[in-house]
Amino acid sequence: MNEAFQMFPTQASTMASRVDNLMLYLLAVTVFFSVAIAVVLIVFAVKYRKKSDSDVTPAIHGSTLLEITWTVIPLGLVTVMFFWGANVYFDQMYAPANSMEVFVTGKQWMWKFQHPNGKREINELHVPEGRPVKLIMASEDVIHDFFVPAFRVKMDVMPGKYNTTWFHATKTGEYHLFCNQYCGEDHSRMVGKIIVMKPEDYEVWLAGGTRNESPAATGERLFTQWACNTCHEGGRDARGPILAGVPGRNVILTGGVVVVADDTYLRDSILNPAARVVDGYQPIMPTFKGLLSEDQVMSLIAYIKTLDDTGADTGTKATTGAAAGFTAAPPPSPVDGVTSVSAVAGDTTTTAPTISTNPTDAGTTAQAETTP
Amino acid sequence: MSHPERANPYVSHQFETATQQREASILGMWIFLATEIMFFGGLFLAYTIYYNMYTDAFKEASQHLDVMLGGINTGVLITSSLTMAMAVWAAQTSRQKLLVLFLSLTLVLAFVFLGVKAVEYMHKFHDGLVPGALFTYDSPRRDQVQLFFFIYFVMTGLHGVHILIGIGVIAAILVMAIKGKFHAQYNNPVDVTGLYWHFVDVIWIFLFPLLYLIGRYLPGAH
Amino acid sequence: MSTNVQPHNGGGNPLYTANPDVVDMSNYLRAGHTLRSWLLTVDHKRIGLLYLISITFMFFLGGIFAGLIRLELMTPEGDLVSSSTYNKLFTMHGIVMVFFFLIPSIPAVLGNFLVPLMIGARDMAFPRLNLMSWYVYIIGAIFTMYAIVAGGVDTTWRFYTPYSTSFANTHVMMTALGIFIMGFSSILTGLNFVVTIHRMRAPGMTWFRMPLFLWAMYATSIIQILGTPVVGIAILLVGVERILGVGVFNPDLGGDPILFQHLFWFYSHPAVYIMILPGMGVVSEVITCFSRKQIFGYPFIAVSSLLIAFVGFFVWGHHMFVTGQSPYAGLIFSALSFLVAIPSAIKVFNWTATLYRGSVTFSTPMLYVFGFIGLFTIGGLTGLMLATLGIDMHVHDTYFVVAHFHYVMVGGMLLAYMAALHFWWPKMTGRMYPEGWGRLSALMVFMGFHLTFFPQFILGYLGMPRHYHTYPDEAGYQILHVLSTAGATVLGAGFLLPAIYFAWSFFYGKPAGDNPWLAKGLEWETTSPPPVFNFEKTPIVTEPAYNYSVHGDEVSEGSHVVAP
Amino acid sequence: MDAPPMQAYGSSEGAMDTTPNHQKREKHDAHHGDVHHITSPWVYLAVFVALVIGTIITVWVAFHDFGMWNKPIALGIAVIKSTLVVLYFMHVRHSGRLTVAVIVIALAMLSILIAFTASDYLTRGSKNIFYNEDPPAAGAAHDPATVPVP
Repeated sequence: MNEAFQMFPTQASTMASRVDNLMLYLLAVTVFFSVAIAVVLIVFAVKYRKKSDSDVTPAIHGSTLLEITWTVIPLGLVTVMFFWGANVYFDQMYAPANSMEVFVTGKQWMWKFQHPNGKREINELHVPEGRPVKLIMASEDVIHDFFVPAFRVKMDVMPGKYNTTWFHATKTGEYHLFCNQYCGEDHSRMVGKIIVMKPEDYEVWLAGGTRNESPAATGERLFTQWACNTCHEGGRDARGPILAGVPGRNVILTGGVVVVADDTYLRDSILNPAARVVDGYQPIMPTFKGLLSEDQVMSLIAYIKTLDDTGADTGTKATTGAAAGFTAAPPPSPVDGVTSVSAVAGDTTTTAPTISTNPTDAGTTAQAETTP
Repeated sequence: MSHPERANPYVSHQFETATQQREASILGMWIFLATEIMFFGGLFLAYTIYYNMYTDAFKEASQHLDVMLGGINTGVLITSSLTMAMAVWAAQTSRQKLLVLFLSLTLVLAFVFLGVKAVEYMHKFHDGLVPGALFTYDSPRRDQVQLFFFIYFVMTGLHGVHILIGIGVIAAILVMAIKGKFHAQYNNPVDVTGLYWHFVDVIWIFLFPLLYLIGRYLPGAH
Repeated sequence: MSTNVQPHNGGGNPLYTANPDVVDMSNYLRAGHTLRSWLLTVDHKRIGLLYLISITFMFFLGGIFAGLIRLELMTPEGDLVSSSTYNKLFTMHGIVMVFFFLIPSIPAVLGNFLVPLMIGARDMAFPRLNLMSWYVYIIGAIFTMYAIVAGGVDTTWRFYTPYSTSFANTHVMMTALGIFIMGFSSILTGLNFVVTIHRMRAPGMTWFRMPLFLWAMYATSIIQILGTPVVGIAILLVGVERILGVGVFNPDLGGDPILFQHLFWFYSHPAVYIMILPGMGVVSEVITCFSRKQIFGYPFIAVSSLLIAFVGFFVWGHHMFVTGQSPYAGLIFSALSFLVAIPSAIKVFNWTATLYRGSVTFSTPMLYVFGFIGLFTIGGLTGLMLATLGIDMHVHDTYFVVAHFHYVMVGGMLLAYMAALHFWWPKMTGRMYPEGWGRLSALMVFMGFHLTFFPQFILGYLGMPRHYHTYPDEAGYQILHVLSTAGATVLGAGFLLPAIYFAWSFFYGKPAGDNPWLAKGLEWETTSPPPVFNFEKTPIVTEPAYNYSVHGDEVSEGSHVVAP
Repeated sequence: MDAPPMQAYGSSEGAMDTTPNHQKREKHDAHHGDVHHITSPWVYLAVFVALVIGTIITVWVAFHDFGMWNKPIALGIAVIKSTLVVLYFMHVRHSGRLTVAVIVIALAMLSILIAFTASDYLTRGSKNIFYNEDPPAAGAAHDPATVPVP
């Protein structure tokens, strides 16, 4: 797609035009002030060039009025930049509720993608057009960065926690994917392609080819294989907290600290269980670090998200026709249950293990310590 | 061209008067201490962030520090701060013998502090609490305890290095004091060394409660 | 900090006591010809020259790395050097240029030379500490040079963890040690300046009569003092983590790599103000002298230097908008980043207003200052784009950022450094540089600069990431890279020119006399090159700075310095 | 001796204060007692005793559960002890405003570092407060940029 020389990259997502409009505003301010100062500089320099050795120049010390004007005007321009930028930023950071979730794993010098129905891809990501796609990203080694210039999307891929970003592709075609955070020798070769297809073509592609277990199904298998259910199921007296409906909600830890149970907290609780124990439980859960790979942890979390609020483990669930715009019903796939698009209301940027609010917070009363 | 003669032989060529020289050296030391505040500040930041993230692990790790040795060390350092202050007083009032005595006392106390610190480090070494390959401690919160001990060793290690530097400087001042160089008209070096030593004491005053005394009230804590 | 104690006959300094009879105190250049008299000098002017030689070497070393990078990027494929070598090239280009040229350049060379002269003092508050800061710089440079020669380091100049702590197997420790030591040189210089400006001003030199260059030096020193230790502890933690294998930034232990970025950028953003503030101080001096006019809005420029220094410490988070830092912290940092841009805008407007109804001459320092104002304005405004949250999500760590900081650092800082060198060269050496060649170099640098870095703005917005050894061969990337490389050659030649004619003029330049530009300021009141103790009698200041307008051009004898 | 301070002639800004800065300060110090203040040893002893008591209290407090107040008390006592050391042992009590300014600025800059970094950690992973629970679905009318699916 090497059209003629272009100043702006192709606008292939809903965000692209909003970022470009903001950029045009700032470009206008930059050009205006740069040209204005250059012109005034040249005019003054030429008009007041030295005529003779005995020039006497007026002793002008300054004018407070002028100083105020060229403080207030830039302040005004800058405030507009800030609010407009913040508005676009918050839409870039928080994905719409009905987005299709794709798990992304960055590894030194390659990208691994995992679709909701389990289809895996290396360095290439097929996505449907006209539908928001939310990426839940983690790195297995160093910091990488998921950057698609055509979508104006960029988010670091951190080891040790999940970062999410999203895009809503509006034009079919192939777009560059760059790793944008220096990650070692082949940093410049850690590139990939995002292939945006018509929704129908996407479904055909999704159904075709080898298909693996959906992450939720893999999660369920792992859940039993590693005997998580011995503690996390059964009645109220189970030794571990019941996991149904936990993702996205607040959880009270020992010591009265309240934390949002986002993906990073779930991941942390699998790999670092004793770090932040839920109130009323003992830190007896063994760590699974080294036993579960990054993908397996993602599958477990996908499975936990499918557990229904009613506590019963319903396993597979019919797809909720989540997004109003997305109409095409996926064909019944013989192998695994139809994936469920977990709609976590206003899912947040899952980020580093959130700092539990300071125990002296007025809100939470100090509960008696119940550590061993 | 001879630069103006100096009435006071103890004022360097770039200063006009003794007061200007004294105030310059004190201001210089305080600015250096500002850099030290920011230097240790980075570590206090790391401590604050991780204490709030992993409070329970930090409390559990803090059990393994010996409060008795820590308390003794605090006492030793506070006493050395007193002897250093007395040394400054002795220099300001031209009491040379007392100056030498107090400086020597401060040196001795500094060595005692390092000795106790070495004993503590040996205990950690035996208990397998040194972070990295030698970390053999095991509990559900093993990783965060290792994080605590990493912060503990960097903070107390850096503080120990500052004690060593202090010992070097005080020893130099002691030698010059024995030669009778300091008296009421000229005692800036003693004053400035005193400032540095008190600062090292202030850092320990914060390190002791933050590292040694968190979570001691927990039942079963020794 | 302890001052010498021997009874005073020249300050007990080896330079003067070595052979007092032969020493010619009227000219600091001729006060002792032995290598020992140069390497053990405590004269702030000589230390300034020592710094000048060492950082010029560093500048050309960094320039060579830059040249190799530009050559490699001519072609989309990585065909000049291997990927790991390319990674080492841009890392070393960054480290050498930032830590060993930009941060020390104006403060250590011109600040050392001029601060005592401008405030009418005989020397710095702590002359021996000043010499120590040069030696600490040299030791730091030796460690880093060893690391470069032994195989280089490829962690980028930012040492982001966990790559720098657990995955890089190049000479990270040696380079980190070099930078850690070099940090102390920056702290010692800053400490010396603050104490000197506070305690050793000549009688009558109140704060608001000081030249604006001193305000800029004071603000720069505050940043050096408060910021450098934090990067010191960040690098120390990286070093310890590499030794022990575990550390506070290690995600396996529950550590957070973003904490390193907080510690690193807490220093590194104010560090860019360490680089630009001295340049702004130079511009205020040069623009008043060559337009023969009072500075416009002295108090506003003076206070805006301090404002930049302090508010500069609140904004570091705008380097981390895309790292998963909390969006609300992003809001705070973005708002404050806009605030810190206002004082810079005030300065630019005031400089331009200074020219009004002046008598402007176009000698080389003035041409460089015009270049500075033009390029710094563009650099500053593109900085606003990077502070805008929405846009930074797209342009972070792309060539847009590379263009922005080169506009501010090369377009701003380096041009101001060139202006300062040309402006005070007669005072430092007593000789004039060749004016024609000077103007030519100013023009070449200005043209070459635009050709090099303007295409990179477009490249950046098209999405070309930083630190890329190869890039896709369509969508117009290569054209822009070729333009940029062409510009780099012109820029390189533009910088080689002054090196040649300055060296030539040091020996053969025509004598410049005490005040060739008829400039105001205490440093022009003494002979050039100045005597070892700067002034016959400590001057007493009676008139405000930049008092050009009242007397026009004829310098009435003694009106400035009150002869007792 | 130094140049005697001379009143400048004919300066437009009224009587120019040209008495050298350092001489003014010496006059200021002179009437403050001798060259500079000497703290008496008794003050040092009193501060020493206070410090020892402070340490004992800190250790005692640490072994008793005050719920969430344990940490603030420990830090409070440490702050009191260090203020005592700074004021009396380090003579800040009698040194000029500049020394106090240096200390205050350094501590302020440290608190800026901790406060802004904490602002990042405290608000990570929190919900988007600028929208109601559900940010607008991509297809909703609010999103102008939605391209109608052909």
